[in-house]
Amino acid sequence: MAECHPVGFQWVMEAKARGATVIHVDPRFTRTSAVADRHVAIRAGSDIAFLGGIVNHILSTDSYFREYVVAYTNAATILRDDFVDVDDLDGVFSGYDPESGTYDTATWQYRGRTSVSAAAGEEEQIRNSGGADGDTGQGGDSQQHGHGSDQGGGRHSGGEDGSQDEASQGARGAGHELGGHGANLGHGQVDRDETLQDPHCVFQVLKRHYARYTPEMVQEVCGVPPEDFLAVCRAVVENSGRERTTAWVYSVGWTHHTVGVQYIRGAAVIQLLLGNMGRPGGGILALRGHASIQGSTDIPTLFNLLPGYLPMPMVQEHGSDSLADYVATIASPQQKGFWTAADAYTVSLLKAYWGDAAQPDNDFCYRYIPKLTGDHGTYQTVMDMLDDTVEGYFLLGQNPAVGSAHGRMQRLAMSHLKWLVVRDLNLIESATFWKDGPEIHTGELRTEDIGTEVFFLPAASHVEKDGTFTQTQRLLQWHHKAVEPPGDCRSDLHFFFHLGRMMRERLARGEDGSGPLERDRPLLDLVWDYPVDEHGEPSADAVLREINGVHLSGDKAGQPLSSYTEMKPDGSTSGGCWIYTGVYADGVNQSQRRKPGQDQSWVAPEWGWAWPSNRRTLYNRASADPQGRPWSERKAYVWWDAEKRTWTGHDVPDFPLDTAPDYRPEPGVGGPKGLAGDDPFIMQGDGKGWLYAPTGLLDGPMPTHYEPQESPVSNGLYRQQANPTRQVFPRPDNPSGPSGDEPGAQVFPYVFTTYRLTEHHTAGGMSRWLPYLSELQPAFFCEVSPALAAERGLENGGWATIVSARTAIEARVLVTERMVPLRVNGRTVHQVGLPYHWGVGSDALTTGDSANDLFGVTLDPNVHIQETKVATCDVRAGRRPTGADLLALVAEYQRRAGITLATGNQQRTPVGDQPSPLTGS
Amino acid sequence: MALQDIRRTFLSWPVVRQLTGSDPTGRGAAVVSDHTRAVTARTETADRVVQSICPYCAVGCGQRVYVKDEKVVQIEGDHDSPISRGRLCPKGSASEQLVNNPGRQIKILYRRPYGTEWESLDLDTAMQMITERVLDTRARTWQATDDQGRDVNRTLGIAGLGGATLDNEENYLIKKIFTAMGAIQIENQARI
Amino acid sequence: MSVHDAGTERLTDATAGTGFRTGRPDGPDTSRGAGGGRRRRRRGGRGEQPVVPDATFTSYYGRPVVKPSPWEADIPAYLFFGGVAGGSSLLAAGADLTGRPSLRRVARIGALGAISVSFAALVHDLGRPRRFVNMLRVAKPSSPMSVGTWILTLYGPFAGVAGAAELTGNALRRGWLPQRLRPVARLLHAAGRPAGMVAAGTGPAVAAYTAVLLADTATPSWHEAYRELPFVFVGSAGAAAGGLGLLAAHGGDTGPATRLAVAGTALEMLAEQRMERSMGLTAEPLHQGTAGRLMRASKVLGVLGAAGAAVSAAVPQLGRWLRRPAGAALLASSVCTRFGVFEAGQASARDPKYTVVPQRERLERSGRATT
Amino acid sequence: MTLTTGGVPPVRAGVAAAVPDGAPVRTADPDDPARKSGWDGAPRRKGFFTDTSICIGCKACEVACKEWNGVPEDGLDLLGTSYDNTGGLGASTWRHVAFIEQPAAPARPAVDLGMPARHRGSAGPGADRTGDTAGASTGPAERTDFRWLMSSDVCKHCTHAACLDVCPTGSLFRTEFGTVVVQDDICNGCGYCVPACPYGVIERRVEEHGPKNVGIAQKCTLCYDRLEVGRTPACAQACPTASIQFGDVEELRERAAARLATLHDQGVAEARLYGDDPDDGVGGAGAFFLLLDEPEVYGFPPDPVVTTRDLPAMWRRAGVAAVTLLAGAAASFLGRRR
Repeated sequence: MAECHPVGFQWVMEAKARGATVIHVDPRFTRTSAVADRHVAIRAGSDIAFLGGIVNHILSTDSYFREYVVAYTNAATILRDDFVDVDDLDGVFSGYDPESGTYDTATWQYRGRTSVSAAAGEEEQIRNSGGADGDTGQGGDSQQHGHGSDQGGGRHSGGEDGSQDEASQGARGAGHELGGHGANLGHGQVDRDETLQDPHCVFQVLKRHYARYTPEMVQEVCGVPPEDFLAVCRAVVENSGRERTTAWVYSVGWTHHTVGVQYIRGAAVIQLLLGNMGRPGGGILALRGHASIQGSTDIPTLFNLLPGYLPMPMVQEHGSDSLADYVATIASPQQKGFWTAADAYTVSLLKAYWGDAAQPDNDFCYRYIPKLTGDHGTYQTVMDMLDDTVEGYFLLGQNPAVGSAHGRMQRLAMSHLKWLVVRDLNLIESATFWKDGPEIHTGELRTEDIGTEVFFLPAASHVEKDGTFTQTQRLLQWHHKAVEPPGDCRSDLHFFFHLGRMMRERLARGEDGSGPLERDRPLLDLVWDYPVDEHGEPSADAVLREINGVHLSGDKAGQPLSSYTEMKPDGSTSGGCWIYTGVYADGVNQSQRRKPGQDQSWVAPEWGWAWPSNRRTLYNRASADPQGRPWSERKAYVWWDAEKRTWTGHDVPDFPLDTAPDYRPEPGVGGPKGLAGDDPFIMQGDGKGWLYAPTGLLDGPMPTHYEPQESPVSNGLYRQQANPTRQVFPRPDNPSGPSGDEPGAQVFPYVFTTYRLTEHHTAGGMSRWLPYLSELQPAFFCEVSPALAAERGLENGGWATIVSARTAIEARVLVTERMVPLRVNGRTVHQVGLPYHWGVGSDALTTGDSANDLFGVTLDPNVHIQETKVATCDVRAGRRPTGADLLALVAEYQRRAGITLATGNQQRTPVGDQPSPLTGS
Repeated sequence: MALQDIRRTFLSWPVVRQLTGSDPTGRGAAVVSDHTRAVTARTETADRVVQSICPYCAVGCGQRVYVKDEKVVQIEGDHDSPISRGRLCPKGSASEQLVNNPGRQIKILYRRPYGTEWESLDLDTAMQMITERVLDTRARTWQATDDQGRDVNRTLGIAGLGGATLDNEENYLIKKIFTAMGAIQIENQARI
Repeated sequence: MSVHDAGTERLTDATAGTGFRTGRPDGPDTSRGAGGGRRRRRRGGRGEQPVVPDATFTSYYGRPVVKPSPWEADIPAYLFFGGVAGGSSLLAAGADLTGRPSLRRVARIGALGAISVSFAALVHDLGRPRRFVNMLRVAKPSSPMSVGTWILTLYGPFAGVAGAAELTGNALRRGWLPQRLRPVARLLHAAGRPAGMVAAGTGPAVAAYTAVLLADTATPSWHEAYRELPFVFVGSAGAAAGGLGLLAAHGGDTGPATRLAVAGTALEMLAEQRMERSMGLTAEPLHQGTAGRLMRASKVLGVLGAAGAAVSAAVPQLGRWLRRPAGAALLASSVCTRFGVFEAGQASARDPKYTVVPQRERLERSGRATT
Repeated sequence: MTLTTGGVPPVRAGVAAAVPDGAPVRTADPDDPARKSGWDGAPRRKGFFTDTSICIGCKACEVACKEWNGVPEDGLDLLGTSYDNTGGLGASTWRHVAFIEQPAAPARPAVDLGMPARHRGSAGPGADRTGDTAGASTGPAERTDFRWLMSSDVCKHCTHAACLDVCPTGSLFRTEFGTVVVQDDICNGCGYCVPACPYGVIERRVEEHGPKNVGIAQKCTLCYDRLEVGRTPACAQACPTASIQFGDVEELRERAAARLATLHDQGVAEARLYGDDPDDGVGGAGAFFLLLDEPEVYGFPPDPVVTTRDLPAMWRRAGVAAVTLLAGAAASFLGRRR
């Protein structure tokens, strides 16, 4: 956090000065570790074992916050008795289909329930722990962040086998497209045993599941000595309860694993057991690494989402033409909470998009929305480029040649395009790959043979345009335009507005003046009439008003909505993103509010505007006890005012204001009125925090340890080596190295991990061109321990070549005791650290090989995020070969390791050493 | 030179000021130059100051942007921000250079298919060309229905990547126009 | 690739400086406690007697603590020529008063030439030579360079008049001057002696102040030399001025030059020896590298020069051909002294040892050390 | 000047707010360096207290300083010295963050006995430390007190400032805030201040960093221009963790003493202040530090002394030497004339 979010880290230092204990768990000793009370070196990719160990410690020592757990979580909820845990199935949960590598989640359900719909994005993620910020960076301080996640999307399980996709669709649940709107529970009535004794209640299942995660097991898997581990457990437990809270902060590298979502679930289980959710000083805080990465998931530039975590319609799941069908899949009217108004949110969006053309009799133009049929995520799209089905590509402040996994695949894919538009502040490597990319140097590509037409359009910087960023704590902050952009630089608002305008003008004329085609109606009917200034710049303020939404009829017609609760499903309101409704409450751009922090309370509610409803800490009903009183005076945040019969406090209460703590809904009542007075998790179908996720996840109801796609060690818990549902791409251009005890694994004996440095920003587009930042970290380097340096003859300041199953890169060497060899499973595991900011090009002030080139593409099944925080490699002293020799070196390694298409790509680990058939092609 | 000027020049000679003033050792007040005496912070002489937000990570630190003669002359932390309290990290502190870096690319560049060098292009032409490319690709790759005859109304020929560094308003327009033109493969850093 | 080269080279320094923690063989365990994890370096390998027995010390990657001066050859040249000028003005005045015209002429012209070169070197060394005149903005007793500037401002014109008088006097005598300039020349001639006297009065300051110029720095081998360095420098100045006299004056006039040269050399050597004793560890650079070679050359040349001068005086037959080489050797010796002292200082600033160890010892002596 | 946002007053008001106590408070200290330099009615002396125990090594200070003062980039070299690629203070580096990696003490004593001798210029630290790498064979348990120290260095703005003393042009001067500043329009680049500084701070800018102020001595001004208008220096304002604290020196010294006491109470025995003592060799620094190890570990001189403290003695010596030369020269004219 000190590394990548130094300014957010001021609050950690502040807390430390007031007596907080700061623990840093990281493979490397970083600038955060330097000021932490304790640094725990952990093997990259073993976090679930560590988190599970803490869960086991909490449960086996009865250290959980019992009153909170019983009242606010699903600990007491009874599960079906045919659920079978991983220990009895050698590493998979019940319902696993080894053919498709997917689960039928029916047996995971609450008792008396059948699977209605499993969504990849469960509410916990949307509102709280977030599952899928793919950004490596991290992001911010905050109370409870709750960034939305961009889950979903169809799976790719080896080849686009349409029928298989179709057949397994129902069983898998609609994770693909349900996006972040939350799992549909059907209704909120569940069986509970509040003594927590029933063997089938969540609490007992959890206890059994984590019983094997002993300190000794943690040591074996993570390389963390028991005394260090227990010190962490004690600190976490001692600093939780009525009087104290513990916060977990992760940088979104946690999502860069084939089990990324489950990492965050692991932290969620701990926080719920200890009563740290919805309370000040608690929560799980995702530190996100881009100025508006939160905003770009809320108002998504993501394939599977519409604004406000509404799903993009998918043919198989939503039918192709019925708004009612679509809405029904999002939430059942009987379930608890605010998702039951999804129809109002959807219709308001459609009215914002298509205005007067959207009418009840045409389903508000619902049919205009293009439909998904599977995974159209960025990696799938890149592979589609290689298959020449994608012709054009817009890169908007993103540098995939450096920042995405498997850089070679990214660049080769771009060489297949017909046209490429790059909009950036600097001439990034993704814009120049055709003349100076690594493949030009190896001879794999020749500039003269690349048919891609490239447009580089310089972008306006943040001070050259108006607009809002949504930061990591869901806070929208307006940035005012200070100056006009120079030269040809323009905002993306300008570019897309005028691109849309010009397209509409052309289409309105039609080919040869023959008039528009039916397929052009969505474009022509689009509301696209934003006011522009004298430079042709559209008004960002007008766009924000549209996002907020307005009343379209009635006496308030034309006035901005003040809350999403005002949205109607009858077409009388519009609103481009329901969760952002309120940012223009009272006709005022609330994101511009800048009442100085020193002039308001510590919650600072009058600075900017947080979605939803300017609420700074989510689920804050949980900061009070079931009777509505603060758990302690010290931790008072939101409470029930019995006299005024309303919820009140320092923040906007995250609860229906007039629902008294003792309110109990009649059976069958859904929506907000279905929430009991002690159901703080208002976006969950049952109002409770989920220790166990009966629905919503594709890879298991509880986090369980799996090794990464590439690992030097075997899974210490069971035969199943890696996540049995991970998304693999067995292609010749995407090989994986052998793991554990497989033959050839010793060819890549070391673990490497990637990260950011304080001095640079992601793929470098905003830092490697700046002299003041480049001089601070002027070259790509690797960090190795003295022991590894000795083993491989590396010299501080010299060069090393790092070889993975995909390629080899070179880096300057920093020999440092901050890298610690770990004892894992009876052997020493060396880890190599690689910052990923550098790329091969000729325009930046500092260039170098790209760490992301070392990775292949293997994804988390829930959110399609790649595993770029851990893989295996070899390290050699000296610089890498160049030209064709580089390819030969890599081929030699592949040969020595015996890599085939099957290597690493069998989702279910085969029994014994018997090779089993390849999955996929 | 008038006698008076000579006198003034002589009296402003630091040696004389040393001998006649309160700073006989010549290490302070006596040796200050006119230039030094006139020094002031450029934050004070700016034409206006604009409140902004740091464009790097998602902490969302407040920035103040000082503008003089329509040029950004300084960007520093906004002490009013309850998030950052006026502080900035090295990247945020370098924001002015991000804007004013002499090496910043401010002209459109065009690489024709199979070309070996960049060429220049004016904005209108570039916009026209891109509009054509998009519409051509869209027409060529249009899918009204999938292979089972179900309506999909889309193109799989146009993709996009980016948004995490952009404004919400920009993302909104991108998603809106992509959706309206039937392009679904829009992604951003949140997936990466 | 330059990045690589630079990095490696710097690394070498870093490696050397960071050193491997050795602790102190005869001291308390300093590896932990207040000094937590200090890395110390001990000079010299096992079995080799270090110059200073307890020279373990810590530094930041071996990087210098103080900065060496940015000065190049200009400054030691300035020191040398300043010395020659100051000493020569003395010789000139003496020669003038005692009627040694050739010595007077050589010394006056020498002083003028030397101070001119000296001045040029000083200006040339400036980062902004055109701003030389800013030196006259202030008069700061705390700044040897300011004091020196004012000394030069006083000395320079008089030495100049004396030198000019010598040059024009010669021309006047030989009737080389046009009619128009003759009154000026006569005036100069008349001013020659008083100007020469003033120059002689200020000449020793010119020669001596340069020692303060160097000593008044944080450069270890200059500052620690401050007690004796003025004597080294005036000795060297006397020797050089004498050497110049020997080199260029008429043989019959060289007696005072010889005596000054021999006495100056003796003073320089005695003072230098004392200086090294008082400098402690910081004397080390005077024996190492370029500085060491220069200082050795200075001694050899000084001894040879002084001996040659003495022999020349004692044995006039030998003097005829020995006098000039002896004079040249003395001048060369003075050059070597100035460059040697200069280089030693620069070297001492580049190695953190010479900053850290004496200060650490001082702290420990005074009981202010925190460890 | 106007501020583009709703409801926030123009920045001038903000500036006033930045001066915590409104109108500048005048110093009452007769020993105040500004007063001694002819600044009657000088404000209280300003300085930095850098608490390295909370420095996170982010280098915001380095960038903020360069941004505000227009200090040029000065080299893109990877130095191989932990995360420090700046090296040290200089003409084009007015803030420098040091990074010191300290292995924990090994369990066994007497490490220097029997260890192979270390040679100058051999391979990196890793190459011959393998036998002593705690992590190599023992795992992390035994190296819990591995430390990574970071510290942001800056000009000390000494009470007795050698650079200022020796400057022959009056370019360097003591400001009314008690700080020491170069006047770029005056300095002629004589370079004398460079070797005079006991901390190796000030330096003459070379052409490679040009073209601005080439040949002129450069160093931290403690943002003199910002102080003039009541603003915090750029580095201190940027510092995310308030490791760099700006304020009245007197008050900062109290704050530093309190912080030291707190750390000592917490068992951080190795914490110590550096440069805060008015009785030290430079009369106390205007920028002082809380360190967690010996000063030289961070590249500081352990006992800096302003060189001009010895200047009177030097002048005396030089005077005697000059007289000696005069006398010697006179003597050389005595005796028999040949």
